[in-house]
Amino acid sequence: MNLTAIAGIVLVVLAAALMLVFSLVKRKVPPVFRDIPAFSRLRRAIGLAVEDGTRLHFSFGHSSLIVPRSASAFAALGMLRKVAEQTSVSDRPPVVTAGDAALTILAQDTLHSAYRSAAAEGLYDPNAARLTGLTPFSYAAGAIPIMRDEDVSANILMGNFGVEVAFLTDTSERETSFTMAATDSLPAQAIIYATAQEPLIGEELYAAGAYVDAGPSHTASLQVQDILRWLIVAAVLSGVMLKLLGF
Amino acid sequence: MKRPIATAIAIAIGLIVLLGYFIPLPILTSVRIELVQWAIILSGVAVLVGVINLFSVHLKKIREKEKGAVYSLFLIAALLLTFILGIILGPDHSTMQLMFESVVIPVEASLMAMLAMTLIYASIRLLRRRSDLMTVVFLITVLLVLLGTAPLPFGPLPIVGDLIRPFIAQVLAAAGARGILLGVALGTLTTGLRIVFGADRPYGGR
Amino acid sequence: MPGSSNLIAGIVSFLLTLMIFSYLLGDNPLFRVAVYVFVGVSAGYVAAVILYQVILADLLVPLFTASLIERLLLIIPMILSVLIMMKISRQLSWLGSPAMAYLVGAGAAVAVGGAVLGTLFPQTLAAFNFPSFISAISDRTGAEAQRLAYGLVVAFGTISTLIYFQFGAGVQQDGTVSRSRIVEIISWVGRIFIAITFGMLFAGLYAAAMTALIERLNFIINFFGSF
Amino acid sequence: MAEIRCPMCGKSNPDSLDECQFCQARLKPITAPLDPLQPGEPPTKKNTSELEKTLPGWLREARKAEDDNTGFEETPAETGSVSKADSTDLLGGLADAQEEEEEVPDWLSRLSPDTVKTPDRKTPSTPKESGSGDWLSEIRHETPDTSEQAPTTPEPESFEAGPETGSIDLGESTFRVDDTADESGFGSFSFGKADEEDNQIQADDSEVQPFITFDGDGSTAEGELPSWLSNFAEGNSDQEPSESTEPETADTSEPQAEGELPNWLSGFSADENPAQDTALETPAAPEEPLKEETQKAEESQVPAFEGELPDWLSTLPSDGEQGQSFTGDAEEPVQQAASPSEPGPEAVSKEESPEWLANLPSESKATELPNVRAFTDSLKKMPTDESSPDVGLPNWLGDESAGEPEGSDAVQPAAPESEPPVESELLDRLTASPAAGDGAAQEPPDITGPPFFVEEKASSDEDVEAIFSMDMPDWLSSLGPGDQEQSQASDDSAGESDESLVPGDLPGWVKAMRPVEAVVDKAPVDSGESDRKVEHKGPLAGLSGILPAGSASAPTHKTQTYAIKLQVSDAQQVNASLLERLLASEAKPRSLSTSAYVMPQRFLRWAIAVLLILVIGVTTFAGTSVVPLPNLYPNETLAAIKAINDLAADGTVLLVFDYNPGLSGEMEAAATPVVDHLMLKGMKLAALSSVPTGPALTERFMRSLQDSYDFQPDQQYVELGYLPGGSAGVLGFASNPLVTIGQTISGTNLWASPALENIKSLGDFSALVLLTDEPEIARTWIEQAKPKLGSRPLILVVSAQAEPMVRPYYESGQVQGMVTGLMGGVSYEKVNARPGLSTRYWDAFSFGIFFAELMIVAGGLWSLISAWLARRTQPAEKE
Repeated sequence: MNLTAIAGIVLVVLAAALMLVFSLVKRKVPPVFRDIPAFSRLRRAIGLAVEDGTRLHFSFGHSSLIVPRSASAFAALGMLRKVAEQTSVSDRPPVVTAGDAALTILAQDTLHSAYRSAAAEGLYDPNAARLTGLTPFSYAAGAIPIMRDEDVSANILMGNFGVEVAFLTDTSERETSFTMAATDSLPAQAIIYATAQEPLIGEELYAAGAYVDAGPSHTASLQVQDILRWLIVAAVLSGVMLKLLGF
Repeated sequence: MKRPIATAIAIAIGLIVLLGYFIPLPILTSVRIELVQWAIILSGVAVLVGVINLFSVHLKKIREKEKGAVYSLFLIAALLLTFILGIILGPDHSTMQLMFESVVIPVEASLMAMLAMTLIYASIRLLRRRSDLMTVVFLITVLLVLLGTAPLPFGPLPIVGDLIRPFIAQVLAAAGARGILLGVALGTLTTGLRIVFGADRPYGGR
Repeated sequence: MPGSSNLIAGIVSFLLTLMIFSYLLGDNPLFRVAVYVFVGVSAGYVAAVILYQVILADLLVPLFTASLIERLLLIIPMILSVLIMMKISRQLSWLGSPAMAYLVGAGAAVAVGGAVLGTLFPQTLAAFNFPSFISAISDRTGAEAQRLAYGLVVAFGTISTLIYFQFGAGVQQDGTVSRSRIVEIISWVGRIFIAITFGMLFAGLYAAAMTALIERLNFIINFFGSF
Repeated sequence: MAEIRCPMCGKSNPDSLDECQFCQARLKPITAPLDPLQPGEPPTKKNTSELEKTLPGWLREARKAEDDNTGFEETPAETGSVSKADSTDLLGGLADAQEEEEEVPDWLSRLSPDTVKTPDRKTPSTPKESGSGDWLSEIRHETPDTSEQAPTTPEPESFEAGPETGSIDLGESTFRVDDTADESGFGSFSFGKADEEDNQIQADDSEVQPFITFDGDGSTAEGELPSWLSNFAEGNSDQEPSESTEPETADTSEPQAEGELPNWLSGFSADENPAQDTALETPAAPEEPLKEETQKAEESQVPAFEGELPDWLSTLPSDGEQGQSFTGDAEEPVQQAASPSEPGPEAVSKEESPEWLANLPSESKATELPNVRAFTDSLKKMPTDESSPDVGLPNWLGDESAGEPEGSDAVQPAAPESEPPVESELLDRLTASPAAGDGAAQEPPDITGPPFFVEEKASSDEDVEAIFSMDMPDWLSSLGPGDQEQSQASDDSAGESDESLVPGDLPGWVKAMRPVEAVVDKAPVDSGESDRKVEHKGPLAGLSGILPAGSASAPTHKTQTYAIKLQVSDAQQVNASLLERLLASEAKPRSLSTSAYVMPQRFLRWAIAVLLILVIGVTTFAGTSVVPLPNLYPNETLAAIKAINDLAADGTVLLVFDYNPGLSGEMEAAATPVVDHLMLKGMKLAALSSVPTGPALTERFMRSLQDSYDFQPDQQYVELGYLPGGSAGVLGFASNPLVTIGQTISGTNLWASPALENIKSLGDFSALVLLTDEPEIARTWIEQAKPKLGSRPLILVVSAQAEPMVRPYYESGQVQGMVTGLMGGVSYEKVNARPGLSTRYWDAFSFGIFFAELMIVAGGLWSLISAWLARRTQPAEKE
C-alpha cells in the first residue's frame, strides 16, 4: 500500500468527516461566503423569468457520468434541483439540454423529484429535459434552436463543455438573454470568460449549490473546500521552503 | 420504497469503487474495474434511451405542430436513416463513413470556423461588457500570444515569439491553470463525496 | 470510397458548409435545416457505434459466447440495462432509478478518485517541482537558476490563484461581506494569473478556429476547383 | 421601517440599502421611484405597440391569442396570466356561447347558468377537504355547456331579469370564492414549506411584486382577494372615509351601508391575510391543483350538468319563504342594486353570517364554502323575489341611459374592478331616485352586449394598459410596507394595515402610483356627483375626485374588456402614460442584463465575418507563400521529431484519434507530418479512439495518406475502433489491451493481424501518438496509459487551445514530444522538409491571426473610448 494511496484515503476520509460535521452541526451564525455577483444576478433573472412567464434554460454539457469531470454535471444537477423547486410556481418549467444521455435522464429525475417536493408534480414533463446531441458540437447545435424558439430568458450553462460552449453563449448574446456559464474545462472557461455575460471561474461552479441555498451539505462542501485549499497552500509553501533550503 | 434502494445502491457502488481506487487489494481493484465496466455498459444503454428521448421530443414537436416542426422532420428523418443504416450495415461500413464525412465533419468544421468570427467579436465586445483590470490583462495576453503564435505577414516580431510567449505559456499560464485545476479538483472532491454519501441524489428522491 | 460517392459527399458537404455559414447573416431556415440534419445524423451514427461497440460487444454477445461465470456476472448489468430502459416510459421510469443510482454512484466515485489521484496530488507536487536552491546556484549555466525562478513564480501563481477561490468571508462592521485584507490582496494577484491563463487559452482557441476556417475555405475553393 | 428584512437571506438590513448587505439580493423593488404624477400632467397619447417588448411574456402571448379570439374571449385570455388551465376552460365555453346565440348577451348567457349550477355544486363539495378547487373548476368547466343551456331554458321576461342580476352577483361570487379557495389552498401549502424556500419565495416577491400582482390580478387566482379583504378590514377601522388619504379606506361606504360587516370581517380578514401574503409571494402555485381539477372536471361534469338544471328549476319555488325574509330586509334594494358589482361577502354578511361565521377563523379553505352557499342562496332567492331586480337594475340603468353619454362608461360600474365606486355611486342614486326603472330585462343586453366587444377588438392596444390600470389598486394595497406584519396579524389586522399605510412609510414609487389608482377609479365616477372633493394631504394632495369607494378591493375580472372605453377620459390617458413608464421601468432589470446596441452588433458581426473571409479567402485562393515559415522551432516539436527518429524500425505505433470532427481541420494539419514521418520510417500503425466519432475520423485521415503511401490494411495498419468508457476504458485498455478491445462482433480478433501480432501489452507498442483537442483526454491518457507505456515515448499532437494544460506534462517529462496546432505542424514539416497541409495553410493563418490582432486592438480602443464617453455623459447609468 503505497504512500499516495494512504494519503489519498486520509484526504478523502478527512474531507468526508469535515463535510459530515459541517452539515450536521447547526451554528448560530451561518457561514458567510464571499459575494459572487453572478449568483445574485441569476436570482433576479430567475425571478423575472418566473413573472413574465419566460423559461429558464439549463445546459449541462456533454460529460459522461463515469469520467472524473462528471462532478461538474452533478453540481449542476444540484442547482437544477433547487431552481426547479423555486420556479415550480411558474407555468413555464425550465428546459434542460444535455449532451450525454445518462445526464439527460438524471436531469429528468431531478426535475421530477423537484416538482414532487414542490407539490407541483403535474408540471413535470419528461421532454423538459432533452438530449440535443451525442457529440459535443451536435449537442450545442441542437441546443441553439431551443434557446431561440422556446422563449428562454435566462440560460444557465453548467457542466463539462468544450469549445462548443461558444455557440451557446453566442446564441444567448444574440438573443440578449441572461447567461450564467460555468465549466470545469479550462479552454471552455476561457471562452465563457470572454463571451458569457456572467461567467463563473473554475471552482465557483461547484459553489452553485451553496449560493442557491440548496442545503447544508452544499454549504458544508464549500467550507471543506476552503479548509483543503489552505492545506494545499501549506503543502506547496512547505515544499517551496524545503527547496529553497536546499533539500 | 424505491428511493432507499436507489440511494443504497449509489452509496454502496460509490464506496466500493472509491475504495478500489485507494486500497490496492487486487480483488478490490478488479471488482472496481468490473463495476466500472458495467457502468460503461449502462451508459451505453442510456444512450439508446437518450436517442429515443431525442426522437420523441421532435416527434412531439411535429405532432403538435410546434414552432420549427418542419426542421424536426429533417432531424427525425436523418436520425432514423442513419441509425437504421448503422444497425443494418454496421457503423464502420463505407456508407456510414460517407454519411459521416458528408454531414458531420463539414458541419462541425463549419461551426468551428464560424467560431473564429465569434471569438473576434467577443473579444471586441468584452471591454464593453466588463471593463476591469482582469479584462485588460486578458486581452493583452491574447494579443501577445497571438503575436507569438504566428509571424506577422511581414516577418516575425522579435522577443515576442521567442521570449514572451514561451514565458506566458510555460510560467504564467501554467501557474494559473494549475491553480484553477486544483480548485476544480477540490470542488470535484466535495461534490463527488456528497453523492457517494447520499447527500445529493440526482437519481431522484429527497 | 468510389468516385461517385466522393462527388456526392463533396456536394453535400459543400452545401452544408454554406448553409452553416449562412448563420453569419443571422438565424435562417438553411442553417436550421443543416443543424437538424447534422444532429440527426450524428446522433444516429453515435447510437449505432454505441450499439455495436458497447451493447453488442460488451453485453449481448458475451451473454452467449463468454464463459459461464462471465455470463452470470453479465446478468447484473443486463438487469440494470433493462431497468434503465424503463426510463423510456413515464409510468415505469421510477424503475430506472436504481440503475441510474448505480451510474451516479460509480461516476461520483470515479470523480473523487480522479480528483484526488489525478489532480490534487500530482498538481500539488508539481507546484514545487523545480530545482533546489543548492543545485540552482551550483549550476554554472544558469539554466537551473532560471528554472528555479520560474518555479517560484509558478508556485506563487498557483497559490494565489487557489486562494482567489476562497469562499469563506466575514461580515465587516459596515455590513459588507468580504474576505480578510490579506486574502483579498493575494486573490487580486490570483485574478491576474487567471486572466493570463484565459488569455493564453483564448489565443489558442483563436488559432484553432482560424485553422478550421482556413480549412473550410480551402475546401470550398478546392470544391470549385474540382469542376 | 428601520430595517428591511432581506427576502433572500432573511437577514435584516438598514432600509437605506438597496441591496442586501449579506447576499446582495435586491431589497427595494427594481422599479425606480417614478416621479409622482402631476395633477395637471397633459395626457400623452401613446402608441403602446412600441411597448410590446416590455410587456410580460404572458401578456405577449395573450395579445397574440387576441387575433383569433372573439372580443369576449380576450378578457380571460389576457387575465389568464398564470393559470392557463382555467382561463382556457372559460374560453372554450365562451367561444361556443357566442357562436351559438348572439341574441343573448354573452356575459349574461355565460353567467346565469352558474347561478343555476352552484347550489347543487357546493353541497357535495362541502365535506371535501380540497373541495374548493374541485367544484370551482367544475363551475368553470360548465361555462361551455351552460352557455348552450341558456337559450333552452324557457323563462318569462320578468324572470329573465332575475338570473341576470343574480348571475352577475354569482358570477362575481364564484370568482371570488375561487380566489379564496386558491389562496387559502396555497397558503396552507406554502406555510408547510421549509424556511429556505420561504426565503427564496419572498425574494421573488419583494423583487418583483409589481409583476406578481399583474399576474395575480390577471388570473383571478391571486392578489385580489387579499387586497379587498384587507381593504374591508381597513374600511371598518377607518371612521371618516371621505377625508382619509388612503383610497382603500373609501371602502367604508360598504361597511357603513351594511351594518354587521365589521364583526365577521375581522374574523374573515384575520384568517385570510396569511393567505394573502403567501398568494402574493408565489403567484402560480394555486393554478397547479386547478389544472388537474379542471381536467378531472372535464370528464365528470358535462353529464352531471344535464341532471342538475331541472333540479335547480324545481328548487326555485321551494325557496319562497327565504325570498320573503329577503325582501323583508331593510337594505334589500341597496343590496340588489349593488349586487351586480358587490363582492360576495356583503351578501353573505346579510343572510348567512350566523351559521357560517363559526368556521371562518378556522381553515380559510373552509371559508369559501359558506360564502358560496350564501351567494347561491341569495341567488335562489333572486328569481323568486320579483321586486329586487325591478328595484335594483332599473334604477341605475335608467340613470345611466339618462345621465351618461357613453353607454359603456355607464356599464363600467357593472364591472367587478370598480365596483366600490360604482357601488357608492349606485347607493347615491338609489337613495336619490327610488324605483324608476322598467325594461330592466332588455336593457342590459343593449349596453353590455356588442358595444364593448366591438370596441375592444378595435383597440387591443389600450386594452393592455387597461389591464394594468385595473391592476394597480390591488397591488398597491397589497404592497403596503406593512403587509409582512399584516399577514401575521389576526383580528387587529385592520388597525395594523392602517399604520402600515401611513404615507411616510410608503416606498416612493408606491406613492407615485397612488394618484393613478385614484384616477382609475375616478374615471367611471366622473359621471356621478359623489366624490368631487380635492385632497389636502397625503400623496394625493391636489388631486380632485380621487377618493371614490375603495377601488383597491376590486377583483379585476372582465373589466379589461369594459375598461377600453376609459381611454376616452384624459384621466385614463394620464394613467396609461404613467403605467407605460411603470411597465418600462419594470422591464428594466431584464434589459440591464442585455446589451443595448443590437443593430450595431449585427453590423459588427457582419463586418468581422466579411473581412475575415475576404482576408483568408483571398490568401488561400491566391495560394501565396509570402509569409516566412517560423525559423525558430518549438522545443516540444523538435523533441517529438527526435523521439520518432529514435524509434526502432518495424515497430508498431499506436495512434489515438481523440478529437472532435469540428477540429479535424487543425488536427489533420498538425498530425499529417507526424504520421507521415512514421510512415516514412515504415512503422506499423494501430489506430484507436476513445470518442465514438473517432473511427470515422481515423478512416478519413488514413485515406488521405493512402494516396501517398498505399499501405495494406492489416499489414501495416489496423483500426481497433472505438474504446468506450472514457478514462475507465483507457485504464482498462492500458492495463490489458487485448481483452478490452479488438474482438469484432463477427468474432475476428484484430490482435491476430500481422500489424499487431507481437503486441501483448501496451508496453509492446513502440510509441503512443495521441491526437486530441481536449486537455482532459490528454490528461486521461497521460495519467492512465503512460505508466503502462514505460519507457516508450508518448507523443502528443494537440490543438492549440490545449497547449497550456498539456505543456506541464511535457515539462515534467511525462510526454516526450508535442506538436501543437498549425504552428507545430508547420515547424514539423519544415524540419522534415516535407511541406504539407500546414505549410499550405500558413499564409492564410498568418494573415488571419494578424487580422484578429488588429481587430482586438481596434475593438479594445473603441470600447475603452466609448465606455469612457458613456461614463462621462451619464454617470451611474449602470445599476
